[in-house]
Amino acid sequence: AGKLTISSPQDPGSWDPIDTFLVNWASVGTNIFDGLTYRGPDRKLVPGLAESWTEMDGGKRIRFKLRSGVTFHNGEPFNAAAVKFTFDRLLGEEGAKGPQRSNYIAIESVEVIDDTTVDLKLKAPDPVLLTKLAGYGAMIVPPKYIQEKGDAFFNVNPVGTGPFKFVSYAPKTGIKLEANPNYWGGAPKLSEVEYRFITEPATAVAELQAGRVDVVLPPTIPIGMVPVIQADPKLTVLSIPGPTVDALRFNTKSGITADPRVRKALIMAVDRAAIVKSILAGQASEIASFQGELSFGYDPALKPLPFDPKGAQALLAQAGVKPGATVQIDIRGNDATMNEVAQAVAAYLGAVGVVATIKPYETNVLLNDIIPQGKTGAMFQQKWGGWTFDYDNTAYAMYHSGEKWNPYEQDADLDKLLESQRAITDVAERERILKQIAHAVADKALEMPLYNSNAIYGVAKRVKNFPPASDNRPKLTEVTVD
Amino acid sequence: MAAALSFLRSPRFRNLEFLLGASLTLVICLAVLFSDQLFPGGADKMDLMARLSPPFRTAAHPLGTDPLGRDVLARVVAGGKISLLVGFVSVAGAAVIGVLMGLISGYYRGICDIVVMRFADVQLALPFILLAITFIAIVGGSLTNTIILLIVSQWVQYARLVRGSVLALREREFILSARAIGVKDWRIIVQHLLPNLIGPVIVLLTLNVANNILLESSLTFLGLGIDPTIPSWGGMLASGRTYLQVAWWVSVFPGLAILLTVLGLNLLGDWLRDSLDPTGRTSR
Amino acid sequence: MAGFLLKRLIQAVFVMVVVTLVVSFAIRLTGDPALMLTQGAGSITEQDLERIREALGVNRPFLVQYGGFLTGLLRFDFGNSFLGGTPVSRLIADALPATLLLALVSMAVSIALSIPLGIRAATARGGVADQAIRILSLVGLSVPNFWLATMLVLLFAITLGWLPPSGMESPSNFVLPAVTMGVILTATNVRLVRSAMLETLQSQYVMVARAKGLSEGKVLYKHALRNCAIPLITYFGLQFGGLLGGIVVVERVFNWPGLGTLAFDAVAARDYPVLQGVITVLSLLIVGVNLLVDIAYGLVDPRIRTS
Amino acid sequence: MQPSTRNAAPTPAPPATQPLLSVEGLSVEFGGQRVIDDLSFRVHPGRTLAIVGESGSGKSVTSLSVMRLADMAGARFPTGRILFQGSQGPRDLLTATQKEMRAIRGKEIAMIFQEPMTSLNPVFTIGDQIGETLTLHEGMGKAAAAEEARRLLDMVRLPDAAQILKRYPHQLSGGMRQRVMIAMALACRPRLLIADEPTTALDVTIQAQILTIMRDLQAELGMAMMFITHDMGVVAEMADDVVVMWKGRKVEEGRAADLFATPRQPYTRALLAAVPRLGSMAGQDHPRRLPLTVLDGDHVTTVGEARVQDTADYGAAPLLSVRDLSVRFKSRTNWLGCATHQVHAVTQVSFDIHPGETLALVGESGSGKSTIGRTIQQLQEATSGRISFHGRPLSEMGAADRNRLRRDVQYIFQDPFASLDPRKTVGFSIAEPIRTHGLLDGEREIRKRVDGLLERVGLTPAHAARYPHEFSGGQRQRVCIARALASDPKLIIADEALSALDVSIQAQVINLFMDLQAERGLAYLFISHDMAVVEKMSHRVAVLFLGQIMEMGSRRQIFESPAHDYTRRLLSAVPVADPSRRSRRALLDGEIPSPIRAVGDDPAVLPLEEVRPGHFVRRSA
Ligand SMILES: Nc1ncnc2c1ncn2[C@@H]1O[C@H](COP(=O)(O)OP(=O)(O)OP(=O)(O)O)[C@@H](O)[C@H]1O
Ligand SMILES: Nc1ncnc2c1ncn2[C@@H]1O[C@H](COP(=O)(O)OP(=O)(O)OP(=O)(O)O)[C@@H](O)[C@H]1O
Ligand SMILES: [Mg+2]
Ligand SMILES: [Mg+2]
Repeated sequence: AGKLTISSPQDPGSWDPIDTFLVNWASVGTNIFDGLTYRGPDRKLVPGLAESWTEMDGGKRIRFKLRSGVTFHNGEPFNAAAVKFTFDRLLGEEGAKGPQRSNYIAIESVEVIDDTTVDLKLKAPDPVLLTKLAGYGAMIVPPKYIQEKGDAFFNVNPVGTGPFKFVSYAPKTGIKLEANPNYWGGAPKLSEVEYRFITEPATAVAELQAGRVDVVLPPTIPIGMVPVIQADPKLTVLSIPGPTVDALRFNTKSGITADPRVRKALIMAVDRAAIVKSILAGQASEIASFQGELSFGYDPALKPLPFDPKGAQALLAQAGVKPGATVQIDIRGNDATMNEVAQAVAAYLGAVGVVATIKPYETNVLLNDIIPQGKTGAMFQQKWGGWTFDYDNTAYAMYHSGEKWNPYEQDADLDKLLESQRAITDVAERERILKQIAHAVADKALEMPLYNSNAIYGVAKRVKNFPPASDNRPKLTEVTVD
Repeated sequence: MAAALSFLRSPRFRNLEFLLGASLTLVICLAVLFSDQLFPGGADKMDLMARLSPPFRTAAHPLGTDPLGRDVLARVVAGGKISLLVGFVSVAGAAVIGVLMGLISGYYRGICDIVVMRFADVQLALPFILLAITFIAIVGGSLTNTIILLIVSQWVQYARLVRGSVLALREREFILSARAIGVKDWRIIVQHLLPNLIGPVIVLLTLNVANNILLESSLTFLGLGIDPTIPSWGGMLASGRTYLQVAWWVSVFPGLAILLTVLGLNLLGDWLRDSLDPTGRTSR
Repeated sequence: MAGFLLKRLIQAVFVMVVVTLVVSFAIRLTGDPALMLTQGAGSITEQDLERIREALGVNRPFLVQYGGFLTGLLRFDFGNSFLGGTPVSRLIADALPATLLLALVSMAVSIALSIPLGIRAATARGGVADQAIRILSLVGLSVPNFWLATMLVLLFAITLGWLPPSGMESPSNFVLPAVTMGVILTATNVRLVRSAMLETLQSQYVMVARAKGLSEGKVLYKHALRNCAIPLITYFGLQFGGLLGGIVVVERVFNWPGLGTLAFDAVAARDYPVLQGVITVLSLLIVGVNLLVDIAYGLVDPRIRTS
Repeated sequence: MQPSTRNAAPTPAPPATQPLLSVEGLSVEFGGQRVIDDLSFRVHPGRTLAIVGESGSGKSVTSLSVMRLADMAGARFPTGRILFQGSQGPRDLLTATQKEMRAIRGKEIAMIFQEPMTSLNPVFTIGDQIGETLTLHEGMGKAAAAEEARRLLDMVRLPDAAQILKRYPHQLSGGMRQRVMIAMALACRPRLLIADEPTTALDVTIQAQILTIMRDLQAELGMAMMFITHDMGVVAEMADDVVVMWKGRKVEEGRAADLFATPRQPYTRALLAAVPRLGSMAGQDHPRRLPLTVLDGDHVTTVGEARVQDTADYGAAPLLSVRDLSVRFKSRTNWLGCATHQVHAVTQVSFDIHPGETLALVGESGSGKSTIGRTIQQLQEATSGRISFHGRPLSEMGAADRNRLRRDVQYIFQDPFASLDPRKTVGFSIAEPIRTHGLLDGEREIRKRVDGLLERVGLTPAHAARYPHEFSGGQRQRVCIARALASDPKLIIADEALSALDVSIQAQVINLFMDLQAERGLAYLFISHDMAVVEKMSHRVAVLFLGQIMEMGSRRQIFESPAHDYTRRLLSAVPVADPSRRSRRALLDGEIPSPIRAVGDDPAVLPLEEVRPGHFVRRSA
């Protein structure tokens, strides 16, 4: 029993799983909906609405045995038809209007074998598909309800099979849920959950301090406020490595950074360990490739370039870069942490004679215009965090020629590597190739890897058993409050 | 205490006002102008090991350090450059355009008036912040763009103020008598209208300098600011906000700097308005 | 009267059309909502994007889209949010009262503060009270609103625990945002009241009122104040209009689900319909406030009413 | 119409009763500057004390000090007592607190101010404002107060009092407002009424009404009155006793009749000598320049010569001729912006002005005098009619010629303060016409010319660097005249150019005008409502009423044999500066009719008849 209040930074606007990509949808959605599979805080893939599954046809068909006796919150039974409806919808007309569809295009069709058995027929094997089924667009939705009430109604009155039932939603303010006593995984211990949308980090922390919010979800809490929460006897900080990585990528096409020696020099000029230690207050870990240690494809053997200003200067001299050369660092204007990090980077670069200026952009302009159009400065911030924790998701988008996020680099070898691992279902072989990619990228110094930041949860001590999920999707079934 | 109070009451306070305003403004301007000499390389010198050290402890960092271990005092002094630049240039630009528009629309009435006033209506219906995000999103955040934005969004204030004064003045007998003599319109505008309506404009000017320094900080607060390596009061204030509970000095000192500047400028502005008026009758 | 209203109506339509035209056009320069929606998706093809654009209706020529918006307006239909498809009218219906209330309460606080202070300063012109009030108002002018807001939250919500730091569930939620806005507005308003009052206090009828033997309170608050009303109402009206769209920052700090936040988020998300809707409503409101100001002129000043 | 003399006997001697108000040794200071010094006088019940003196002599400060309202303006009272016999017994008002004073103000001592247009609060109804005093001091309820207010309005002879109670000040004319003020002041039947220049801002006819009402009410209520004015004519009409003030001091006091008959102090004599008296020019064809009586130390001497001003050159072609001039203003508009009502400010006015001639335009406020002047000066478009200079119609002139006219015709406004740019030195203002028309090259030349002009109008070259506010009213008007002379004009339009000046200054400026006319053959269009001044100055006179000329003729014809009723009424309303000739006039009730008419409803224009050569009279309907 009891009520938990959670602060979430953004209102996704719609609770329909296929409408959005926002992680803040998932924080809530994971408690309303279930996927066929489930991935808990330990990132192990376990059965969800499917009790088991088998791969067939060399990975081109997956057969799911569904859990029986499960009903949606509105009483509608969960069965194979619901699964088919869900994916038909996702891949059909309705899904075409939204962004989720692209993640699941590997699915060719869904075939109902019997009421509790369903086959996903794939166009090609997709090694990450089972993970993707654990969240977002693959959440199973009630067919009758949607057909009867219509899509617009479903958007703001979601019904799923999850541990909590939807109660009410006030746009821009919050959403309220109540316990689903009939949950197939056992009734949740809480009776009510309220999510409040609080954009402003300081405000969320103030609410936490004032005791009006029990949990502040990442990525809200600014590093600077972590000590404030730690100092509060009623509060605690739960911090675990998350999927988010930050790097300053280089313009490898023009300017001084077209020269790999210069790129290496710039990386060596910056004491990333010191930045992680001081500005990020240890709430992050240094990275050598553009992925965190939880990522599939992470190679602990790959070490970051050492901090070596002397060496950097030597390299710069070798490359013919005169002191006073300038670089521009493009960052997201509203990213307070990166704001400081970039200033620190600029200061370090200044120490080796490279003058750095920082240009803050409105986030969406940077992401949708400046980077894709290749209009960045010599360096630009890239923040990335795939909830699937698979390096492929990052690497392909970052390094494959012609990808939106890769405006500069064209490397046939790298392209081949990236493509090759996609078709492989052999886990070990895939991992080997992914590591190879990471090494190749590090060799070419395509980016200055910075850090893998932690997911920081601010939690009131009255909350017990809170699972700080690294993917920001804590399932609240076991949580209790005093 | 009583003596001090009676001194405040005396008419000499007006001179005190000037002294105070002028010396404050002068000190601030000089400090800001010579910040490079005062703190050679100081504003940017980073020391991550000494981050967030509190004020009044060491001579090296009398006002403490910021999250990157930079000297707050040096940054406050250097930060004045951008803040004052933004404040003054934007205000000057807006005032020049606005006064001109106001004069034309108020004096000639007719179609000029209609056009300018409808512009003003539209401008007033466009909330500043929305204008700001859209504008910055399109053209990007930079010093020049911030200034242009402020000018675009503020000239209307001056235009309205001036137009109102012109409408009142143009029926006054000394304007009529200039017209009766056959003085050309532009001379009437420049020699008679302008000097007589400049008082309130100066007051608005000095108030807006403060306002614009603050707006710059609001823009930074909303993530629409300029290069954060260039220190500015507004930027420091906005970025120091998350540290209020652990390191108040990061945002309090730039705030104080703004306060002193605003005080100095307004005292000076009020005095200037009064001294520009030979009759000495304007209400203070 | 009919002529006056007609003129106002034409003016309102003009302002609304120009403002929405400018905003709709400008927002489309800032980026593609399809890109926004698919941010974070692994690999998105141009086809995917085109499908989404098609669904959102943003692949048509600008003027066609704008025309659609205008025809929708005639049916009081602002379209649906790109983010989740909620009808814009519903979003506005939720946010508008929040903003209106906050703006009204803030204005009320500011008026309640600035009128007595301004009058005090004017009557004590040049004296200690006057100087103190003037300096205080300058202090108020140099404090950024978000900073003041944060300080107030720290003091009253966290340290003292008297008031909620954010949200809008109960009347107590109004206190901090209204005081923040009120104080900031008061800084300017006090000066305004003071100078309007100084002018009025010179008038002969104030002397006459005193000569009747009326108390100072009656002289100032009944006879003088009412006569300052015109410039004050004009200014307060303008200020109110500015407030409606301008309290984004305060709304953000206090997590106030108002129009400012709605518009701000809409720009950030390139949610064209929401932004267009908000701007339309805002411009109508501002024109409406101006109209109210004109009507108020007549109420306070019979010279305008009867001519 | 023969003025009937009221009890021509001298005013009764002051009764042996106790004075109601006795001011003893009063001094008033503003920020260390003494503006009233050792002033003493008494006001007896039932009698009227007039305080006269030039502008700035401290009359208003005295009255405000009695009310203790001067405190609010920052006055301090270093010495003196103000003893008042109130209903609670005698007391020294200077020692009373403001709270105590509030019980006296409006109740026992009431005050009427100079400006009827600004004395009433524009946002409250007349009823509210009168009722306020009654509820405050008499504790009346709303209804009772309204009823009493209605009675008070009847008392000041305002017709349709019940209606007026519901009106707002701007809906009343100046005369009506001043009557409302009187009603308000008398609401609680005060023992003492202080009237600070209550009629200065009003037309003569309205002034006559107000003065009569005040005099009658004083007799009716038996109250004492302190009447402040600078107009000796009004003093003669109203006062039993007189105090003459000069620079904050009392110069002379005495009974009105005695003072006028045998002024003892030189200052008083100089003052009286400067007062223009209507009828003083009877029997003369031309205006006369008279010597000035001035105070020279302790003596009065006369300076300047007397000269007949026969400068008008009727032989020459008219300098200016105006034919059938009409000017209308939009007054009310319908929703399309088309006029539905018009102000018929000027209707079919025709006259000529010859070189060296002074044509006076007289008439009450709103009769269209200024509009005619402004139209001639091209500050205003004529609706119809023709204005020609030297026989050339304005409408046929090009821009350059029209601009040249702005050199030949100069305008002097009523308020010398308002017509000088407060932010420019007077040197700049005087040089402005020279620069504008490029009359001289070189700063030195201009400078010399400005100096010469300043000297010509009786100022010194050093004055050129000063700002308008650093001059007295008379000096400022001289500056305006210097400015008008700067471009060597042929015609000067003087719009109430003397109205704002004290009589002594007025006399000097009149002489200046006449001297300039004699020197340069200047023609004047002299706009004024002051009949006595007009009589002194002008060759010919045109009487204007509601935008039409009622009567026009030579000065002598108009003043000695007025043929139109309206002219006669105007003349009889002028107060005569002689207590022995107090007139009991037929009270002119009613207001000046409004010049606003619906579009299409044009006023009837009856023909002018020439009753004698050069004497035209509008036929009455
Ligand atoms: N509030 C004030 N502060 C300073 N000086 C004042 C103030 N009021 C009046 N004075 C000065 O006191 C003197 C007398 O002024 P007062 O108004 O009594 O003159 P007055 O005789 O009424 O003149 P007028 O005929 O123009 O009304 C003037 O020199 C004036 O400048
Ligand atoms: N610009 C204007 N618009 C509308 N009406 C006007 C305008 N100027 C003057 N009038 C009206 O025209 C009439 C004549 O005004 P004018 O100023 O000529 O009178 P006047 O005889 O000079 O009066 P006063 O002695 O008060 O100066 C008045 O009823 C006035 O209200
Ligand atoms: Mg006076
Ligand atoms: Mg006039």
